[in-house]
Amino acid sequence: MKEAHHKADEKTYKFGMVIDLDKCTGCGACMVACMAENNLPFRKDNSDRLRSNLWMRVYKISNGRSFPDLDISFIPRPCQHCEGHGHHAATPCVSVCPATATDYSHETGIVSQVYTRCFGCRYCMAACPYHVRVFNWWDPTWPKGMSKYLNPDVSVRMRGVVEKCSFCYHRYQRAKNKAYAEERRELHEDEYQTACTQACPAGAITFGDLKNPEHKVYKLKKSPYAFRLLEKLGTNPKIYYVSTRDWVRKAGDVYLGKEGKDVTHA
Amino acid sequence: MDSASAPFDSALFPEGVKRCKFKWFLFWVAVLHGPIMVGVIGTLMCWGLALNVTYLNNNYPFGLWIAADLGIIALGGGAFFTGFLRYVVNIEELKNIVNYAVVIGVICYAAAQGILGIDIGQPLRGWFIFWHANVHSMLTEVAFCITCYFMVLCIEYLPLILENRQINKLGFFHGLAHHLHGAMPTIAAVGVFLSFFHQGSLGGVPGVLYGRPFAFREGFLVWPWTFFLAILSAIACGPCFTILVTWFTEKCAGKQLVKKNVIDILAKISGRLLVLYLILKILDTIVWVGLAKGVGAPFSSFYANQPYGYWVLITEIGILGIIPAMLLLSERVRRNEAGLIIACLLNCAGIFMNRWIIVVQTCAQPVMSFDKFVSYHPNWVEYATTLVFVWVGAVVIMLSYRYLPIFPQEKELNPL
Amino acid sequence: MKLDRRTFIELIVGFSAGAGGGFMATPVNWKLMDDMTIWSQELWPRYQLGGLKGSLPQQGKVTHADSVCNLCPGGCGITVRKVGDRATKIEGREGYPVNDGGICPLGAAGLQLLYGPWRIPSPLKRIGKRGSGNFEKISWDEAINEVVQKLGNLRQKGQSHTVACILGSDEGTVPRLFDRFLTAYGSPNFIRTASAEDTYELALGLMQGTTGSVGYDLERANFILSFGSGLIEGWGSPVRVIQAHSTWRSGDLKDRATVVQIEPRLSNTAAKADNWHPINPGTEAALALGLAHVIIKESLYNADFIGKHTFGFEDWSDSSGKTYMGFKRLVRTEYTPEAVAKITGLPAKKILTLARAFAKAKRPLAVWGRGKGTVSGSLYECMTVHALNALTGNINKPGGVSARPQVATRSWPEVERDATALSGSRRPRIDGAGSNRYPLTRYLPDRWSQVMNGGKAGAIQALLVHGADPYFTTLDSAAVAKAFDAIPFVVSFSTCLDETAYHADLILPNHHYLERWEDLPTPVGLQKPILGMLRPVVSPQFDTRHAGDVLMTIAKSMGGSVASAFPWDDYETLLKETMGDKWGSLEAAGYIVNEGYKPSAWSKAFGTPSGKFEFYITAFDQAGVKIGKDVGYLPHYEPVQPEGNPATYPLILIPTELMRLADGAVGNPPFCTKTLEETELKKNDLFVEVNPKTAADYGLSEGHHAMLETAKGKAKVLVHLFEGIMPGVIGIPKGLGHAAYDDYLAGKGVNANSLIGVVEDPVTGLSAAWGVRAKLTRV
Amino acid sequence: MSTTEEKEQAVAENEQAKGGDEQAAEVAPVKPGTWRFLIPIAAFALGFMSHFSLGWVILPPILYAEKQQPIDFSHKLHVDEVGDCEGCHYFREDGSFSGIPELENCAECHEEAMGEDPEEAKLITEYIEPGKEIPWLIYARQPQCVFFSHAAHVKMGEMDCAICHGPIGDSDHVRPYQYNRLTKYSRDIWGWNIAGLSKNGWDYLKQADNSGEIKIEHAARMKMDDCAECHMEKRGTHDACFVCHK
Repeated sequence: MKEAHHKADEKTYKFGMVIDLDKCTGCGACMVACMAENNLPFRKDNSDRLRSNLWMRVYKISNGRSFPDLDISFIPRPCQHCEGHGHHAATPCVSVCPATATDYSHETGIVSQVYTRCFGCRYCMAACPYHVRVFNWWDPTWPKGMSKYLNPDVSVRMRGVVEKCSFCYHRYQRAKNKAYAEERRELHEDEYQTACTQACPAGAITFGDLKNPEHKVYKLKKSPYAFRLLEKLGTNPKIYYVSTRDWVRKAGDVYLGKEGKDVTHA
Repeated sequence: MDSASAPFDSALFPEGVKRCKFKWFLFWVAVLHGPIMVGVIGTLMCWGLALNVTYLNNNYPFGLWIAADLGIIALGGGAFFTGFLRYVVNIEELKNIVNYAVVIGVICYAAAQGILGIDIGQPLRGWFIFWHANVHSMLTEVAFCITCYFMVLCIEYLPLILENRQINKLGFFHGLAHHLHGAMPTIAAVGVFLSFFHQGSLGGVPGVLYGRPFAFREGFLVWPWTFFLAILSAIACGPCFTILVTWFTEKCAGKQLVKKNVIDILAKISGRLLVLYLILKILDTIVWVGLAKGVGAPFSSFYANQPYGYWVLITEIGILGIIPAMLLLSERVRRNEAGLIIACLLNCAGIFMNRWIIVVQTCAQPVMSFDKFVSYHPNWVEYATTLVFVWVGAVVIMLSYRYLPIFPQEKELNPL
Repeated sequence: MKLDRRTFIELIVGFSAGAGGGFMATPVNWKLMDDMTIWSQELWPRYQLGGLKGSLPQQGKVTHADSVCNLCPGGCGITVRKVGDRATKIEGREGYPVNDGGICPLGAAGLQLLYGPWRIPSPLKRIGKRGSGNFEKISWDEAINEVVQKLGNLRQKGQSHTVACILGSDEGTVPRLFDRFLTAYGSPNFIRTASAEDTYELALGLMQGTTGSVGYDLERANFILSFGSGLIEGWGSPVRVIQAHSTWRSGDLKDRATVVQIEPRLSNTAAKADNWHPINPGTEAALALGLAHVIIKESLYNADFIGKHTFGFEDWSDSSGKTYMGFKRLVRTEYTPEAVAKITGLPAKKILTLARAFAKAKRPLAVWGRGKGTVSGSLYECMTVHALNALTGNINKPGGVSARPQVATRSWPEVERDATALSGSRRPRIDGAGSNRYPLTRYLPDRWSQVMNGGKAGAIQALLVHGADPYFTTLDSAAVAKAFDAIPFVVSFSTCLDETAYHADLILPNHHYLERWEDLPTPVGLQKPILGMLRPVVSPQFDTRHAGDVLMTIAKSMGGSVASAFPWDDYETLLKETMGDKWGSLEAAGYIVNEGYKPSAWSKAFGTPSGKFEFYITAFDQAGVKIGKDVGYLPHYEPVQPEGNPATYPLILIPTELMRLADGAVGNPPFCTKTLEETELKKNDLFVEVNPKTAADYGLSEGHHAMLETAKGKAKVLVHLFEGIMPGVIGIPKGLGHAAYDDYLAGKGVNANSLIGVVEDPVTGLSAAWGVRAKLTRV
Repeated sequence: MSTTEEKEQAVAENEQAKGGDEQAAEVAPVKPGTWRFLIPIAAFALGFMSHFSLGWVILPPILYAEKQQPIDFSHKLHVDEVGDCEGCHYFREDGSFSGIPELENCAECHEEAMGEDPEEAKLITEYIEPGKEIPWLIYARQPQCVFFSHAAHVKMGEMDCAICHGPIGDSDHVRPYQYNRLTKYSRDIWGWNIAGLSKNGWDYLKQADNSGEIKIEHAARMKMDDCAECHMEKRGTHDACFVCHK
C-alpha cells in the first residue's frame, strides 16, 4: 500500500504526539477544543457514548481494585494515525476502505478521511481497534444561530459517513499556506499544532515531527515510561503515552477480558 | 387439463403440471406482502431518518445486516456449486435441481445487495465502490465479484423465464433460451470462478483485520485463511440450503418435485465437504489461538463476556458442525426425510452462526484493555429489513414455480 | 399493418433498447450521477444549517481578538479566532499571566453560549405565572421605565431597604456600580453569592488581620496537602491550577512535588495525587489538628515564625493575669494521632507519616476549599488548615499562602446620599450579615431565603440579579424557590435564560461576555494582582445592553441624589476614568499584572491586634462575636453535623464537582455536557456514586434506578458502583437539574442543591454544610 | 429462410393448430416479408435518436439556471486604473488569498462617484452607502470539502491566474453566472462542455459578451480530476487526499 504520494524533493514529516498521562487531569478541554475546532455536531441527548461523535475521547480507566486501593488514570485517545510496519504494511483502516475514502499520507504521516468520498460502509470502523472512527448516525444539525461559529477550514459532515481525528490537518494546510506565501517550504515546530495540543491546560500533549530530532516529541517519546496503545498488534501508531504508573502502561497493551480484569473502564 | 376447473392463468403454466387456484395464489402473495411492507417501512426509515433507527453503533458498525449478508451469500453458494457440479464436473442427475438452485441463488444475491443498499450510510454514493475502488480492500473484491456473479445468475435465470410456455412461443426468445442453454457450461464456469473469489473475500473481510486479534488470520499471499474457509463452508452448506428450500417447496406444493437420488447426491457431497471444512476449521482455530496469544490476547479472553462464552465455539463447531457432518455422511440418515432435514437445518444454522461470529463477535471483542464490553442485539428495523428478502424470495419462488418449468421431474413424478 | 403481439413487442424492445443506448451515449447520465453525488454531499448543509448565509460556513478574513473569560472566577485570557465577523473558536491566550495558552472545557465552549438558543434576544417581561417561562418582548424604554417606576415607588414609600442585589462578585466596576446604586438608593442589601472565599477572607482577617483574598503560590510549592480541594477539577482558577499541577509532575521523578489529597472520594485530584487518604467526610479539621499535633510534638514547625511572629501558640496570660490556653496545648492534649484516627478513620500511623512528610518538605502548602470552592464552609476548618501553613512558616513566602490585594484603580467620588438613602442604608441587612449575631460576615448568601421563609416574607420587595444564578446555585432550592415567590419584583440582567431569569419578572439582558467591555479583577487564588479586560470581540448579536449602562440609565431616570451618584455619560466612560492611566495598557494588552508583587515580610504582614499571626483570635472579642468557650478562640475541630436523622437517613450524601460540568452561574454548554462520562449522565438521569459494599446493603447494582432522599427533598437517580467512594457515602454531581436554559441542558438530572440544606456556621453564619444525611432505596 | 424464421413459422403454425386455446385467437398469423426486419430497427433508431438528443440537447440547458451578477463589473477598466490584479486580489498576511474583494476595498475609491456610470451609481447607493456587502456570485467556488491554496499555486507553482480563471482581466463585462440546479455549484466547475470534456485540460470557453463580440472568457473545468491531472503532470503524484481535501 505504500504509494509514492510525495515527490522526493518535498519535505516529509511524521507527525505524532506524546501525551503525558501523569499531567493529564481528564479535564476534557481537548475534547471540547476538538469539537469546536472541527465542527463536531452535538445533540440534545449525547449520553450514549456508543453513538456519540468524539474525535478525541478521554478514557477514564481504573486499576480495578477495591476501596481504598482503587486508582484512576485518563487516556486521551485521538486517532492513532497508524503507519503499520513489517508484516502489516498498511494502516488497518486504510487498507480496508473499498472506496479509497481514507489514505495514509507519506508527506505527513496523517491518515485522512474524505467525507464526501465515504459512503458509509463502516468497514474501517470494524478494522480500527482504537474505536477512533465514528459514524454519523444522524443528520448533524445546529440550533438556530449556532452554526455561526462553524470553522470554514473544516468541512461539515453529512449523515451516513465515517469521520475521525485528522490531526487538525487544516492547520497544517494553513501553516503551509502561510509558509508558501512567504516563499518557504519547511514549517517550524510551533506553526502546526493541533487544537487539543493547544488547548490542553496541563500541557500534557506534545505534538510534532517524530523523526525530527529538533522537535520536542522526538526526545519525549524515548522516555523509559513511554508506551503506545496495542503496540503488539503491529499497527505502529504515532501517539505515544508516558506514565510513571506501571498499571497504566500495562493497560496500554492487548490485555483482554478476564485476563485483564485488573483494568476496567471506570 | 380440465379447462373448466383450470385457473384462468393456466395458459402460462409449464406444460403438463397442475397449479393451485389463482385466488389461493393471490391470497398467499397478499399475505406475504404484510411483512414485506414492514420491511419496506424499515427501509424507508433507514433512508429517510438515517441509521439511528437501528441498534447499530460505533462499537458495532457491523451487525445483523452484514452477518446476514455473509450468511445469505454462503447459502446462495448452492447455486454456483450445483452449477459447478452439473456443468463442470458433469453430474448429469443434478440437471433436475440446478434450475431451482439458480432461482435460490438469484434471490440470495439480490437479497445481499439489497441489504447492503440499506446498510451503507450514503446509498446514493454506493457506486463509489466501483468507481473509486481500492483494490486492496476485501470489500471491493466482494462488490465486484458479487455484482458480476449476480449478473451471471440473472443470465442463468433468464432461459428459465424464456421457457415460460407463452414466452417460449416467440421464436426469438425460444432461440435465445436455446442458445443460452448451450452456453450454460461456460457461464457456469465463469460463475464458479467469480463465486470462489467473493465467497472467499467475504471470509477475508474479517480475516484481514489485524487490529482485531479475534478475527485476524495469517494466510496465503494476500488472502487470510478465512478466505479459503469461507469458500469451503459455503460449498459445504449451500447445497444443504438448496435441499431445504426444495423440501419446503415440496411441502407447500404438496408433491414431490425432485427425485430422492438427486437430493442424496447433494447431501452426500455436502457432508463430505463439511467434514473437510471442519478439519481445516479446527486446525485454523488451533493456529489462531497461538497467533492471538502472540499479540497478547489469551484464548480465554475471547470468551470472557456473555453472551459470547465458550458455548459459542462448542455450538459452532460441535453442534452445528460435527453433528450435521456425521448425519450427512450416514446414508441411513440421508434416506430418512427427518434426518436429512435436521442435518441440513443444523448445517445452515452453523453457517449463520459462523458468519455472525466472524462479523459481530469480532466487533464485540474489546481490544484495548480498558474498552468496555457492550452487547448488541438488532432491533425490529434490522430484522424486518433483513427478513423482507425471505418474503420477497418466497414470492419469487411462487411465481417461478407457478409459471416456469423449474422442476424437470415434476411431470414425471406427478402425472396428471 | 396490424399491430400484432410480435410487432408490439418488437417495437417496445426496439425502442427501449434504442432509448437506453441513445441515452447511454450522452454525457447526461454520468453527469447526473455526479450531480446527485454532490447533492448528497451538500444535502445536509443546505437544508439543516439554516442560520448561515449560503450553505457553507463562510470563508473570510481571519483575525484574532484577545479578551478575558469570565465564565467562572478563573479569569483566563482568551484569544478568539474570527472569520469575517463571526467568532469561530476560543483559545487560551498565549502569555496571559493566568493561563498562558491553556483553556478549560467551559471556556473552549464559550461560543455555544454566545450563539446559543438560550440567549435572551431582547428585554423580556413575564406574562404568565412565574416559572411558566412565558415572556413577552418589550422595548428597552419600557423595561427601564418599569424598573424605575417599581423602585421609585418603593423608595417613595420609604421601603428602599427592601431592595436587594445578588451578584457573583463584589469586585470590579460593574459589581461596584450595583453596590453604589444601592448606596445611593438606600439599601444595605448587596449580596455576593457563596464561595469558599467568604470563609477564607474571614479566616485571613481574623488570623492575619488582613483584607483581601487568599493567594496560593502553587507553582513553587513542592508538597501540596489538599483538604478536599478539587485542585484539577475547577478549584481556584482552573487552568492555572492545572498548569501548576503539571509543574509538580515535571522533571525527574525524584524531584517532583508530592500531592496528598484528603477526601472521602477518589476524585480526579485524588487519583492524580501521590497519596489519597479517604477520611470520614467533615473531619478534615480534626485531621489538620492531628497533623499539627505531630508537627508540634516532634518540633517540626518553623520555630522562627512561630516564635517571633505568632500569637497564641503557647499558653499566655492577659494583663489581668488570667491564663489562656494556647494552640500548642490544645493540639497536644486533644488531637493525638490516636484520637484523630478515631474521628477521621485514618490510621494513626498514616497521620504520623503524613505530618512528618509535610513538615519536612521544602515548601509545603496546605490548601482548603472543598471541590471547586463553590460553598462557604466552616470557619474553624479553614483556620485549622491555615494554621498548618503557619506552623510550617508558610505565610507570605515563595510556595506559600498570602492575602493578596487587587490592582489599584481610581476611586469614585463619594456618594452624596439623601435622607432616604441614609436611613435605608442604615437598616439591618436582610441576610443578617454584620448584625450582632454575625458581626464579621459581609454577606450571607445562603441565609436570606431562610430569613424570608422564617416569617419575614416581605423583607425583599425587589431583587436585582446580575452575574449570578442564585435560584440555581443556592443551597436548599425549595427554600429559595419559596423566597423567590414572595418577592414581588425580580429583575435579571442575565444574558442567558438561567433559572433566575426564568423566574424573574423582567429580564434586561446584558451583552454576552464576548460583546462587552468590563474589567475583571484578580482571579481567585492567584498570588499576584492582575486586572483583565473583557472587550467586545463581536458586535452584539441581539438587542442587548451593557448592564452597567442599564443600571446607570435606571439611576439617572430616578433623578435626585440617585441620579447624581452616576455622573458618567456611559459605562465606557466610567471604565476609562476608573482605570485612569492604566487604561492605555489595558486597552493595548488587555491586562495588567503586578509581576513584581511580593507579599509583605512577616514583620509587617499582620494587622491583628497583636500585630502577629494569631492562633488565638483576639479579634473575636473586638468584633463582638460571642464565642462562649475558650477553645472557640483557637482553631479547633467542631463537628458540623450534616442535616438529617441518622436513623431515617443512614447514608451521607456529598456533592461532587466535575471539571466538565459547570455548576455555577453559567449553565453547562452542550459540548461540555457531551464530554460527561456514561457513568455520570444517561439520557435524563444522573448517576450517584455508591460504594459496591453500600450498594449491596441496599440491593442496588450498577445502573439501577434508586430514590435518593434527604430531609430537603428526594430525586430519582441512577446508581453507579464506584470503588473510589467510601462505604456509606454517596456522591452526587453538582451542576445538573436545570429547568431553565433549553433542551440541551434542561431536564437533565437533579440539582444537588435541592437535596442539601444549609448548616449555619456558629461564628460566621455562612453555610458550613459539606453534605447531608440521605437514604437510597431501589425503585 | 433462416433458421429463426423457420422456427417462427413453426410457432405460428403451432398456435394456429391449437385453435381452442383462448389466447391463440389474438395471435394473428405473421407473414414473412422483406420489410419485416425494419420494424425493430426503426424502433431502435427512433428510441436512440430521441434519447440521444434528449441527453445532448434538451437536458443540458434544463440542468442549469442563470443569475446575473449584482453589478456589471469591468475588469478591464479596473486593471487599467489600478494597474495590476494585486490591488484587489491579494494575499493576506496569513497566506490566505483575499479572493473577491470586500466592500471595504471598493469603498476605498468609490466612496464618492468617480464617473457617470449607472453601475457605479448602483454600487454606491445600494451597497457602499448602506454598508452592505456585494453578493457576488463566485464562478470558481469549490465545494466545502475542498481546500485550495492560492499560495501554493501562484507563489510556489508560479501559475498564471488565467490558467484557471481565464483571461478575465481583459473582460469589459461580467458574464452571467450559471449554476447547476441540483448541486447549486457554478457551471464553471463541471465545465461548460456538458460531457465534461476539456482539451488538454484547460480549454477556454468561447462566449459572446453583451457587445456581441466573441471573447475567450473562462477556463473550462475545475473538477478533482483536473486538479489531479495537473498535479500528476507537474509533481509526478496525485497527492494524498488531505492535500486538496479538508
